[in-house]
Amino acid sequence: MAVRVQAKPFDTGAELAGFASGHKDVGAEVSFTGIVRDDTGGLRFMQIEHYPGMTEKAIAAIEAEAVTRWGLKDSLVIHRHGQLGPGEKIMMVATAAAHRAEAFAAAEFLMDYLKSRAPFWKKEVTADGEGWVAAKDEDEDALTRW
Amino acid sequence: MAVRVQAKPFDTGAELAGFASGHKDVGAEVSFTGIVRDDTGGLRFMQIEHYPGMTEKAIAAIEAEAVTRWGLKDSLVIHRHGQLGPGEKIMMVATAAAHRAEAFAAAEFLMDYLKSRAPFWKKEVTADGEGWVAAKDEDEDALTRW
Amino acid sequence: MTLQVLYFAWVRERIGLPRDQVETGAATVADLVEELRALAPRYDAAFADTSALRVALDQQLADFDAPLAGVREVAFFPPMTGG
Amino acid sequence: MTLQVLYFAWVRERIGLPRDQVETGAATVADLVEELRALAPRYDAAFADTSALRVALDQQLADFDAPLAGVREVAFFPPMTGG
Repeated sequence: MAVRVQAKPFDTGAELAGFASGHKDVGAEVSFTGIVRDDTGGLRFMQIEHYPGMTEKAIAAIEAEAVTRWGLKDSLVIHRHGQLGPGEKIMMVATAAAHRAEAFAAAEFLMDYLKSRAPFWKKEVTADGEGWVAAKDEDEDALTRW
Repeated sequence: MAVRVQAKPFDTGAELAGFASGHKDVGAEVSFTGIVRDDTGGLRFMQIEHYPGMTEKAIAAIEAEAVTRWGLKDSLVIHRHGQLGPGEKIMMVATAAAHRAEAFAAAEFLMDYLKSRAPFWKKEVTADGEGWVAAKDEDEDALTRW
Repeated sequence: MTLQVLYFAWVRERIGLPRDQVETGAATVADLVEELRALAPRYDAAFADTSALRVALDQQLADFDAPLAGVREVAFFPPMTGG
Repeated sequence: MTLQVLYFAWVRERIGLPRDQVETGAATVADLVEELRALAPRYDAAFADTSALRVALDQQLADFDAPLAGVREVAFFPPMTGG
Protein backbone atom coordinates (compact mmCIF):
# COMPACT_ATOMS: atom_id res chain seq x y z
CA MET A 1 0.00 0.00 0.00
CA ALA A 2 1.35 3.38 -0.99
CA VAL A 3 -0.08 6.86 -1.55
CA ARG A 4 1.84 9.67 -3.24
CA VAL A 5 0.56 13.21 -3.80
CA GLN A 6 3.08 15.14 -5.82
CA ALA A 7 3.62 17.99 -8.26
CA LYS A 8 6.22 16.17 -10.34
CA PRO A 9 5.41 13.83 -13.22
CA PHE A 10 5.37 10.05 -12.84
CA ASP A 11 5.77 7.17 -15.26
CA THR A 12 3.03 4.51 -15.12
CA GLY A 13 5.29 1.90 -16.69
CA ALA A 14 8.15 2.49 -14.28
CA GLU A 15 5.74 2.42 -11.33
CA LEU A 16 4.27 -0.90 -12.48
CA ALA A 17 7.70 -2.45 -13.00
CA GLY A 18 8.29 -2.57 -9.26
CA PHE A 19 4.66 -3.00 -8.21
CA ALA A 20 3.58 -6.03 -6.15
CA SER A 21 6.85 -7.80 -6.82
CA GLY A 22 7.70 -10.69 -4.55
CA HIS A 23 4.08 -11.74 -4.01
CA LYS A 24 3.65 -15.37 -5.12
CA ASP A 25 -0.11 -15.19 -4.67
CA VAL A 26 -0.70 -12.32 -7.11
CA GLY A 27 -2.38 -13.48 -10.31
CA ALA A 28 -3.86 -10.18 -11.48
CA GLU A 29 -2.69 -6.59 -11.66
CA VAL A 30 -4.85 -3.72 -12.88
CA SER A 31 -3.71 -0.18 -13.51
CA PHE A 32 -5.63 2.96 -14.34
CA THR A 33 -3.99 6.14 -15.62
CA GLY A 34 -5.84 9.44 -15.96
CA ILE A 35 -4.61 11.84 -18.62
CA VAL A 36 -5.35 15.49 -19.39
CA ARG A 37 -7.57 15.49 -22.47
CA ASP A 38 -7.80 18.31 -24.94
CA ASP A 39 -11.00 17.62 -26.85
CA THR A 40 -11.37 21.06 -28.35
CA GLY A 41 -7.73 21.83 -29.01
CA GLY A 42 -8.08 25.00 -26.90
CA LEU A 43 -6.78 23.79 -23.54
CA ARG A 44 -3.62 25.53 -22.38
CA PHE A 45 -3.33 23.63 -19.13
CA MET A 46 -5.17 22.14 -16.17
CA GLN A 47 -4.50 23.57 -12.71
CA ILE A 48 -5.04 21.06 -9.91
CA GLU A 49 -5.49 22.32 -6.38
CA HIS A 50 -5.66 20.08 -3.34
CA TYR A 51 -5.91 20.18 0.46
CA PRO A 52 -2.49 19.15 1.81
CA GLY A 53 -2.87 16.90 4.81
CA MET A 54 -6.47 15.90 4.15
CA THR A 55 -5.64 14.63 0.67
CA GLU A 56 -3.21 11.99 1.91
CA LYS A 57 -5.53 10.93 4.75
CA ALA A 58 -8.58 10.68 2.49
CA ILE A 59 -6.74 8.59 -0.11
CA ALA A 60 -5.19 6.32 2.53
CA ALA A 61 -8.66 5.67 4.00
CA ILE A 62 -10.11 4.85 0.57
CA GLU A 63 -7.15 2.60 -0.17
CA ALA A 64 -7.43 0.79 3.17
CA GLU A 65 -11.08 0.04 2.48
CA ALA A 66 -10.23 -1.35 -0.97
CA VAL A 67 -7.49 -3.56 0.46
CA THR A 68 -9.89 -4.98 3.05
CA ARG A 69 -12.88 -5.46 0.78
CA TRP A 70 -11.03 -7.17 -2.07
CA GLY A 71 -8.13 -8.76 -0.23
CA LEU A 72 -5.57 -6.82 -2.24
CA LYS A 73 -1.97 -7.98 -2.01
CA ASP A 74 -0.74 -4.52 -2.95
CA SER A 75 -2.09 -1.15 -4.08
CA LEU A 76 -0.72 2.17 -5.24
CA VAL A 77 -2.25 5.61 -5.73
CA ILE A 78 -0.36 8.54 -7.24
CA HIS A 79 -2.07 11.90 -7.81
CA ARG A 80 -0.44 15.05 -9.11
CA HIS A 81 -1.29 18.65 -8.33
CA GLY A 82 -0.22 21.92 -9.91
CA GLN A 83 -0.11 22.80 -13.59
CA LEU A 84 -0.54 19.97 -16.13
CA GLY A 85 -0.56 20.31 -19.90
CA PRO A 86 -2.61 18.32 -22.44
CA GLY A 87 -1.48 14.69 -22.60
CA GLU A 88 0.15 14.76 -19.16
CA LYS A 89 -0.69 12.01 -16.71
CA ILE A 90 -2.78 13.32 -13.80
CA MET A 91 -2.96 10.24 -11.63
CA MET A 92 -2.77 6.47 -11.50
CA VAL A 93 -3.97 3.62 -9.37
CA ALA A 94 -2.71 0.04 -9.37
CA THR A 95 -4.15 -3.01 -7.65
CA ALA A 96 -2.78 -6.54 -7.19
CA ALA A 97 -4.97 -9.49 -6.22
CA ALA A 98 -5.16 -13.24 -6.63
CA HIS A 99 -7.88 -13.03 -9.30
CA ARG A 100 -8.96 -10.56 -11.96
CA ALA A 101 -12.43 -9.77 -10.59
CA GLU A 102 -11.00 -8.44 -7.32
CA ALA A 103 -8.23 -6.45 -9.01
CA PHE A 104 -10.70 -4.79 -11.41
CA ALA A 105 -13.36 -4.05 -8.78
CA ALA A 106 -10.83 -2.54 -6.39
CA ALA A 107 -9.34 -0.31 -9.11
CA GLU A 108 -12.77 0.95 -10.14
CA PHE A 109 -13.74 1.54 -6.50
CA LEU A 110 -10.53 3.53 -5.93
CA MET A 111 -11.21 5.64 -9.01
CA ASP A 112 -14.84 6.33 -8.12
CA TYR A 113 -13.90 7.44 -4.61
CA LEU A 114 -10.89 9.47 -5.71
CA LYS A 115 -13.14 11.36 -8.13
CA SER A 116 -15.64 12.48 -5.51
CA ARG A 117 -14.11 12.04 -2.05
CA ALA A 118 -10.46 13.09 -2.31
CA PRO A 119 -9.99 16.87 -1.97
CA PHE A 120 -8.80 17.83 -5.44
CA TRP A 121 -10.23 20.54 -7.66
CA LYS A 122 -9.49 21.07 -11.34
CA LYS A 123 -9.44 24.34 -13.19
CA GLU A 124 -9.22 24.44 -16.98
CA VAL A 125 -7.25 27.29 -18.49
CA THR A 126 -8.03 27.78 -22.18
CA ALA A 127 -7.29 30.43 -24.77
CA ASP A 128 -10.72 31.92 -23.98
CA GLY A 129 -10.35 32.05 -20.20
CA GLU A 130 -10.51 29.76 -17.22
CA GLY A 131 -13.09 27.84 -15.25
CA TRP A 132 -13.41 25.31 -12.46
CA VAL A 133 -14.47 21.86 -13.60
CA ALA A 134 -17.91 21.11 -12.14
CA ALA A 135 -18.48 17.82 -10.32
CA LYS A 136 -20.63 15.46 -12.39
CA ASP A 137 -23.79 13.85 -11.05
CA GLU A 138 -22.71 10.61 -12.71
CA ASP A 139 -19.50 10.59 -10.62
CA GLU A 140 -21.49 10.98 -7.41
CA ASP A 141 -23.97 8.35 -8.60
CA ALA A 142 -21.11 5.94 -9.32
CA LEU A 143 -20.49 5.63 -5.57
CA THR A 144 -23.86 4.01 -4.97
CA ARG A 145 -22.73 0.77 -6.66
CA TRP A 146 -20.24 0.06 -3.88
CA MET B 1 -5.28 -1.93 -32.10
CA ALA B 2 -2.67 -4.63 -31.80
CA VAL B 3 -2.59 -8.35 -31.01
CA ARG B 4 0.58 -10.27 -30.22
CA VAL B 5 0.78 -13.98 -29.47
CA GLN B 6 4.31 -14.88 -28.51
CA ALA B 7 6.52 -17.26 -26.54
CA LYS B 8 8.91 -14.58 -25.35
CA PRO B 9 8.37 -12.46 -22.22
CA PHE B 10 6.97 -8.93 -22.35
CA ASP B 11 7.20 -5.95 -20.02
CA THR B 12 3.87 -4.34 -19.11
CA GLY B 13 5.56 -1.07 -18.20
CA ALA B 14 7.48 -0.83 -21.46
CA GLU B 15 4.35 -1.71 -23.45
CA LEU B 16 2.33 1.00 -21.70
CA ALA B 17 5.05 3.61 -22.25
CA GLY B 18 4.28 3.71 -25.96
CA PHE B 19 0.58 2.87 -25.74
CA ALA B 20 -2.04 5.26 -27.14
CA SER B 21 0.51 8.04 -27.49
CA GLY B 22 -0.42 10.91 -29.76
CA HIS B 23 -4.16 10.70 -29.01
CA LYS B 24 -5.35 14.04 -27.61
CA ASP B 25 -8.78 12.63 -26.79
CA VAL B 26 -7.56 9.86 -24.46
CA GLY B 27 -8.37 10.60 -20.83
CA ALA B 28 -8.23 7.07 -19.43
CA GLU B 29 -5.96 4.07 -19.85
CA VAL B 30 -6.54 0.72 -18.15
CA SER B 31 -4.18 -2.21 -18.15
CA PHE B 32 -4.57 -5.75 -16.89
CA THR B 33 -1.67 -8.14 -16.42
CA GLY B 34 -2.13 -11.84 -15.70
CA ILE B 35 0.62 -13.54 -13.71
CA VAL B 36 1.41 -17.21 -12.95
CA ARG B 37 0.44 -17.75 -9.32
CA ASP B 38 1.99 -20.36 -7.08
CA ASP B 39 -0.47 -20.64 -4.20
CA THR B 40 0.83 -23.94 -2.89
CA GLY B 41 4.54 -23.42 -3.47
CA GLY B 42 4.56 -26.63 -5.52
CA LEU B 43 4.21 -25.26 -9.06
CA ARG B 44 7.20 -25.96 -11.30
CA PHE B 45 5.77 -24.25 -14.35
CA MET B 46 2.69 -23.61 -16.44
CA GLN B 47 2.59 -24.93 -20.01
CA ILE B 48 0.38 -22.88 -22.32
CA GLU B 49 -0.77 -24.42 -25.58
CA HIS B 50 -2.66 -22.53 -28.27
CA TYR B 51 -4.09 -22.92 -31.77
CA PRO B 52 -1.84 -20.91 -34.09
CA GLY B 53 -3.90 -19.06 -36.66
CA MET B 54 -7.19 -19.28 -34.81
CA THR B 55 -5.73 -17.59 -31.73
CA GLU B 56 -4.84 -14.38 -33.52
CA LYS B 57 -8.17 -14.31 -35.39
CA ALA B 58 -10.21 -14.93 -32.25
CA ILE B 59 -8.41 -12.22 -30.28
CA ALA B 60 -8.64 -9.73 -33.15
CA ALA B 61 -12.40 -10.32 -33.36
CA ILE B 62 -12.84 -9.82 -29.60
CA GLU B 63 -10.71 -6.68 -29.74
CA ALA B 64 -12.64 -5.27 -32.70
CA GLU B 65 -15.88 -5.72 -30.80
CA ALA B 66 -14.46 -3.94 -27.73
CA VAL B 67 -13.21 -1.03 -29.88
CA THR B 68 -16.66 -0.63 -31.45
CA ARG B 69 -18.72 -1.02 -28.28
CA TRP B 70 -16.70 1.35 -26.10
CA GLY B 71 -15.26 3.71 -28.71
CA LEU B 72 -11.70 2.82 -27.77
CA LYS B 73 -8.97 5.09 -29.11
CA ASP B 74 -6.43 2.26 -28.81
CA SER B 75 -6.16 -1.29 -27.50
CA LEU B 76 -3.49 -3.92 -27.05
CA VAL B 77 -3.56 -7.63 -26.28
CA ILE B 78 -0.43 -9.69 -25.65
CA HIS B 79 -0.67 -13.39 -24.74
CA ARG B 80 2.23 -15.75 -24.23
CA HIS B 81 2.40 -19.48 -24.91
CA GLY B 82 4.94 -22.13 -23.94
CA GLN B 83 6.53 -22.71 -20.56
CA LEU B 84 6.07 -20.04 -17.87
CA GLY B 85 7.41 -20.16 -14.32
CA PRO B 86 5.76 -18.80 -11.15
CA GLY B 87 5.63 -15.00 -11.15
CA GLU B 88 5.98 -14.74 -14.93
CA LYS B 89 3.53 -12.55 -16.81
CA ILE B 90 1.14 -14.62 -18.95
CA MET B 91 -0.73 -11.90 -20.76
CA MET B 92 -1.84 -8.31 -20.73
CA VAL B 93 -4.53 -6.10 -22.16
CA ALA B 94 -4.58 -2.34 -22.37
CA THR B 95 -7.42 -0.01 -23.36
CA ALA B 96 -7.50 3.73 -24.02
CA ALA B 97 -10.72 5.76 -24.06
CA ALA B 98 -11.98 9.26 -23.40
CA HIS B 99 -13.44 8.32 -19.99
CA ARG B 100 -12.73 5.79 -17.28
CA ALA B 101 -16.00 3.85 -17.47
CA GLU B 102 -15.37 2.87 -21.09
CA ALA B 103 -11.71 1.98 -20.53
CA PHE B 104 -12.56 -0.25 -17.55
CA ALA B 105 -15.55 -1.95 -19.18
CA ALA B 106 -13.61 -2.71 -22.36
CA ALA B 107 -10.66 -4.17 -20.42
CA GLU B 108 -12.95 -6.42 -18.39
CA PHE B 109 -14.81 -7.49 -21.53
CA LEU B 110 -11.51 -8.35 -23.25
CA MET B 111 -10.40 -10.40 -20.23
CA ASP B 112 -13.68 -12.27 -19.93
CA TYR B 113 -13.65 -13.21 -23.61
CA LEU B 114 -9.95 -14.09 -23.69
CA LYS B 115 -10.54 -16.46 -20.76
CA SER B 116 -13.25 -18.48 -22.48
CA ARG B 117 -13.17 -17.76 -26.22
CA ALA B 118 -9.52 -17.54 -27.24
CA PRO B 119 -7.99 -20.99 -27.95
CA PHE B 120 -5.48 -21.30 -25.11
CA TRP B 121 -5.12 -24.21 -22.71
CA LYS B 122 -3.09 -24.26 -19.51
CA LYS B 123 -1.37 -27.24 -17.98
CA GLU B 124 0.11 -27.04 -14.48
CA VAL B 125 3.27 -29.01 -13.86
CA THR B 126 3.95 -29.53 -10.16
CA ALA B 127 6.35 -31.63 -8.13
CA ASP B 128 3.53 -34.21 -7.85
CA GLY B 129 2.64 -34.43 -11.54
CA GLU B 130 0.79 -32.48 -14.16
CA GLY B 131 -2.77 -31.63 -15.06
CA TRP B 132 -4.81 -29.48 -17.43
CA VAL B 133 -6.49 -26.53 -15.79
CA ALA B 134 -10.27 -27.00 -15.99
CA ALA B 135 -12.44 -24.19 -17.31
CA LYS B 136 -14.44 -22.55 -14.52
CA ASP B 137 -18.20 -22.13 -14.65
CA GLU B 138 -17.74 -18.62 -13.27
CA ASP B 139 -15.61 -17.68 -16.27
CA GLU B 140 -18.30 -18.87 -18.67
CA ASP B 141 -20.96 -17.13 -16.57
CA ALA B 142 -18.97 -13.88 -16.69
CA LEU B 143 -19.75 -13.61 -20.42
CA THR B 144 -23.46 -13.21 -19.77
CA ARG B 145 -22.97 -9.70 -18.39
CA TRP B 146 -21.89 -8.34 -21.78
CA MET C 1 -12.57 29.06 20.54
CA THR C 2 -10.05 29.74 17.79
CA LEU C 3 -10.66 28.07 14.43
CA GLN C 4 -8.45 27.83 11.39
CA VAL C 5 -10.86 28.25 8.45
CA LEU C 6 -9.59 27.16 5.04
CA TYR C 7 -11.03 27.86 1.59
CA PHE C 8 -10.32 25.97 -1.64
CA ALA C 9 -10.99 26.35 -5.36
CA TRP C 10 -13.66 28.95 -6.24
CA VAL C 11 -14.53 29.47 -2.56
CA ARG C 12 -10.96 30.65 -2.03
CA GLU C 13 -11.10 32.82 -5.15
CA ARG C 14 -14.45 34.39 -4.24
CA ILE C 15 -13.36 35.19 -0.68
CA GLY C 16 -9.94 36.32 -1.87
CA LEU C 17 -8.02 34.49 0.86
CA PRO C 18 -6.86 30.90 1.37
CA ARG C 19 -7.57 30.97 5.11
CA ASP C 20 -8.82 32.90 8.11
CA GLN C 21 -8.22 32.56 11.80
CA VAL C 22 -11.60 33.02 13.45
CA GLU C 23 -12.52 33.63 17.08
CA THR C 24 -16.02 32.23 17.47
CA GLY C 25 -18.62 30.74 19.79
CA ALA C 26 -20.49 29.06 16.91
CA ALA C 27 -22.03 25.74 17.95
CA THR C 28 -22.31 24.22 14.45
CA VAL C 29 -20.89 24.65 10.95
CA ALA C 30 -24.11 26.39 9.93
CA ASP C 31 -23.69 28.91 12.77
CA LEU C 32 -20.11 29.54 11.66
CA VAL C 33 -21.29 30.11 8.08
CA GLU C 34 -23.74 32.77 9.30
CA GLU C 35 -20.92 34.56 11.14
CA LEU C 36 -18.66 34.39 8.10
CA ARG C 37 -21.36 35.76 5.77
CA ALA C 38 -21.60 38.87 7.99
CA LEU C 39 -17.88 39.60 7.62
CA ALA C 40 -18.05 41.10 4.13
CA PRO C 41 -20.07 40.89 0.89
CA ARG C 42 -17.51 38.55 -0.70
CA TYR C 43 -18.05 36.06 2.14
CA ASP C 44 -21.79 36.47 1.77
CA ALA C 45 -21.47 35.68 -1.94
CA ALA C 46 -19.21 32.65 -1.38
CA PHE C 47 -21.65 31.10 1.12
CA ALA C 48 -24.90 32.14 -0.60
CA ASP C 49 -25.70 28.55 -1.61
CA THR C 50 -24.28 26.02 0.84
CA SER C 51 -25.81 23.16 -1.17
CA ALA C 52 -22.98 23.87 -3.66
CA LEU C 53 -20.38 23.56 -0.89
CA ARG C 54 -18.76 20.80 1.11
CA VAL C 55 -17.20 21.10 4.55
CA ALA C 56 -14.44 19.20 6.33
CA LEU C 57 -13.81 19.30 10.09
CA ASP C 58 -10.23 18.51 11.05
CA GLN C 59 -9.76 17.08 7.54
CA GLN C 60 -12.79 14.77 7.64
CA LEU C 61 -15.88 15.40 5.50
CA ALA C 62 -18.82 16.53 7.65
CA ASP C 63 -22.31 18.01 7.39
CA PHE C 64 -23.33 21.62 7.85
CA ASP C 65 -25.25 20.76 11.00
CA ALA C 66 -22.20 19.12 12.60
CA PRO C 67 -21.10 20.53 16.01
CA LEU C 68 -17.81 22.43 16.21
CA ALA C 69 -16.91 21.42 19.79
CA GLY C 70 -13.27 20.33 19.87
CA VAL C 71 -12.68 21.18 16.21
CA ARG C 72 -9.55 23.15 15.26
CA GLU C 73 -9.67 23.28 11.45
CA VAL C 74 -12.69 23.88 9.22
CA ALA C 75 -12.43 23.80 5.44
CA PHE C 76 -14.99 24.91 2.85
CA PHE C 77 -14.79 23.91 -0.79
CA PRO C 78 -16.88 22.91 -3.81
CA PRO C 79 -17.61 19.25 -4.64
CA MET C 80 -14.34 17.50 -5.34
CA THR C 81 -13.16 16.74 -8.88
CA GLY C 82 -10.14 14.48 -8.50
CA GLY C 83 -9.09 11.53 -10.59
CA MET D 1 -13.76 -34.56 -48.99
CA THR D 2 -10.39 -34.26 -47.28
CA LEU D 3 -10.36 -32.68 -43.83
CA GLN D 4 -7.48 -31.57 -41.68
CA VAL D 5 -8.50 -32.59 -38.16
CA LEU D 6 -6.61 -30.93 -35.28
CA TYR D 7 -6.51 -31.88 -31.60
CA PHE D 8 -5.43 -29.70 -28.68
CA ALA D 9 -4.67 -30.06 -24.96
CA TRP D 10 -5.90 -33.33 -23.42
CA VAL D 11 -7.71 -34.32 -26.63
CA ARG D 12 -4.34 -34.30 -28.38
CA GLU D 13 -2.73 -36.23 -25.53
CA ARG D 14 -5.49 -38.84 -25.37
CA ILE D 15 -5.44 -39.44 -29.11
CA GLY D 16 -1.65 -39.32 -29.19
CA LEU D 17 -1.46 -37.14 -32.29
CA PRO D 18 -1.75 -33.41 -32.95
CA ARG D 19 -3.60 -33.89 -36.26
CA ASP D 20 -5.06 -36.31 -38.77
CA GLN D 21 -5.86 -35.99 -42.42
CA VAL D 22 -9.26 -37.61 -42.89
CA GLU D 23 -11.08 -38.67 -46.04
CA THR D 24 -14.77 -38.53 -45.15
CA GLY D 25 -18.30 -38.06 -46.38
CA ALA D 26 -19.56 -36.95 -42.96
CA ALA D 27 -22.34 -34.37 -43.24
CA THR D 28 -21.95 -32.86 -39.79
CA VAL D 29 -19.40 -32.58 -37.01
CA ALA D 30 -21.34 -35.20 -35.05
CA ASP D 31 -21.09 -37.60 -38.03
CA LEU D 32 -17.33 -36.99 -38.19
CA VAL D 33 -17.03 -37.69 -34.46
CA GLU D 34 -18.73 -41.07 -34.97
CA GLU D 35 -16.25 -41.94 -37.73
CA LEU D 36 -13.28 -40.89 -35.60
CA ARG D 37 -14.49 -42.92 -32.60
CA ALA D 38 -14.43 -46.03 -34.77
CA LEU D 39 -10.75 -45.52 -35.71
CA ALA D 40 -9.25 -46.78 -32.44
CA PRO D 41 -10.05 -47.08 -28.72
CA ARG D 42 -8.01 -43.96 -27.93
CA TYR D 43 -10.24 -41.93 -30.30
CA ASP D 44 -13.31 -43.53 -28.75
CA ALA D 45 -12.05 -42.46 -25.28
CA ALA D 46 -11.23 -38.90 -26.39
CA PHE D 47 -14.71 -38.38 -27.86
CA ALA D 48 -16.68 -40.31 -25.20
CA ASP D 49 -18.22 -37.13 -23.79
CA THR D 50 -18.60 -34.42 -26.41
CA SER D 51 -20.22 -32.11 -23.84
CA ALA D 52 -16.67 -31.73 -22.47
CA LEU D 53 -15.38 -30.72 -25.93
CA ARG D 54 -15.50 -27.72 -28.18
CA VAL D 55 -15.14 -27.68 -31.96
CA ALA D 56 -13.91 -25.09 -34.44
CA LEU D 57 -14.55 -25.17 -38.19
CA ASP D 58 -11.95 -23.32 -40.23
CA GLN D 59 -10.85 -21.62 -36.99
CA GLN D 60 -14.32 -20.43 -35.97
CA LEU D 61 -16.15 -21.90 -32.96
CA ALA D 62 -19.09 -24.05 -34.06
CA ASP D 63 -21.62 -26.56 -32.77
CA PHE D 64 -21.49 -30.33 -33.09
CA ASP D 65 -24.52 -30.32 -35.37
CA ALA D 66 -22.88 -27.86 -37.78
CA PRO D 67 -22.58 -29.01 -41.42
CA LEU D 68 -19.12 -29.77 -42.82
CA ALA D 69 -19.84 -28.70 -46.41
CA GLY D 70 -16.99 -26.51 -47.64
CA VAL D 71 -14.97 -26.93 -44.44
CA ARG D 72 -11.25 -27.70 -44.69
CA GLU D 73 -10.04 -27.66 -41.07
CA VAL D 74 -11.79 -29.10 -38.01
CA ALA D 75 -10.33 -28.72 -34.52
CA PHE D 76 -11.38 -30.47 -31.31
CA PHE D 77 -10.34 -29.24 -27.87
CA PRO D 78 -11.52 -28.82 -24.28
CA PRO D 79 -13.09 -25.56 -23.06
CA MET D 80 -10.52 -22.80 -23.37
CA THR D 81 -8.55 -21.51 -20.40
CA GLY D 82 -6.74 -18.42 -21.59
CA GLY D 83 -6.07 -15.18 -19.79
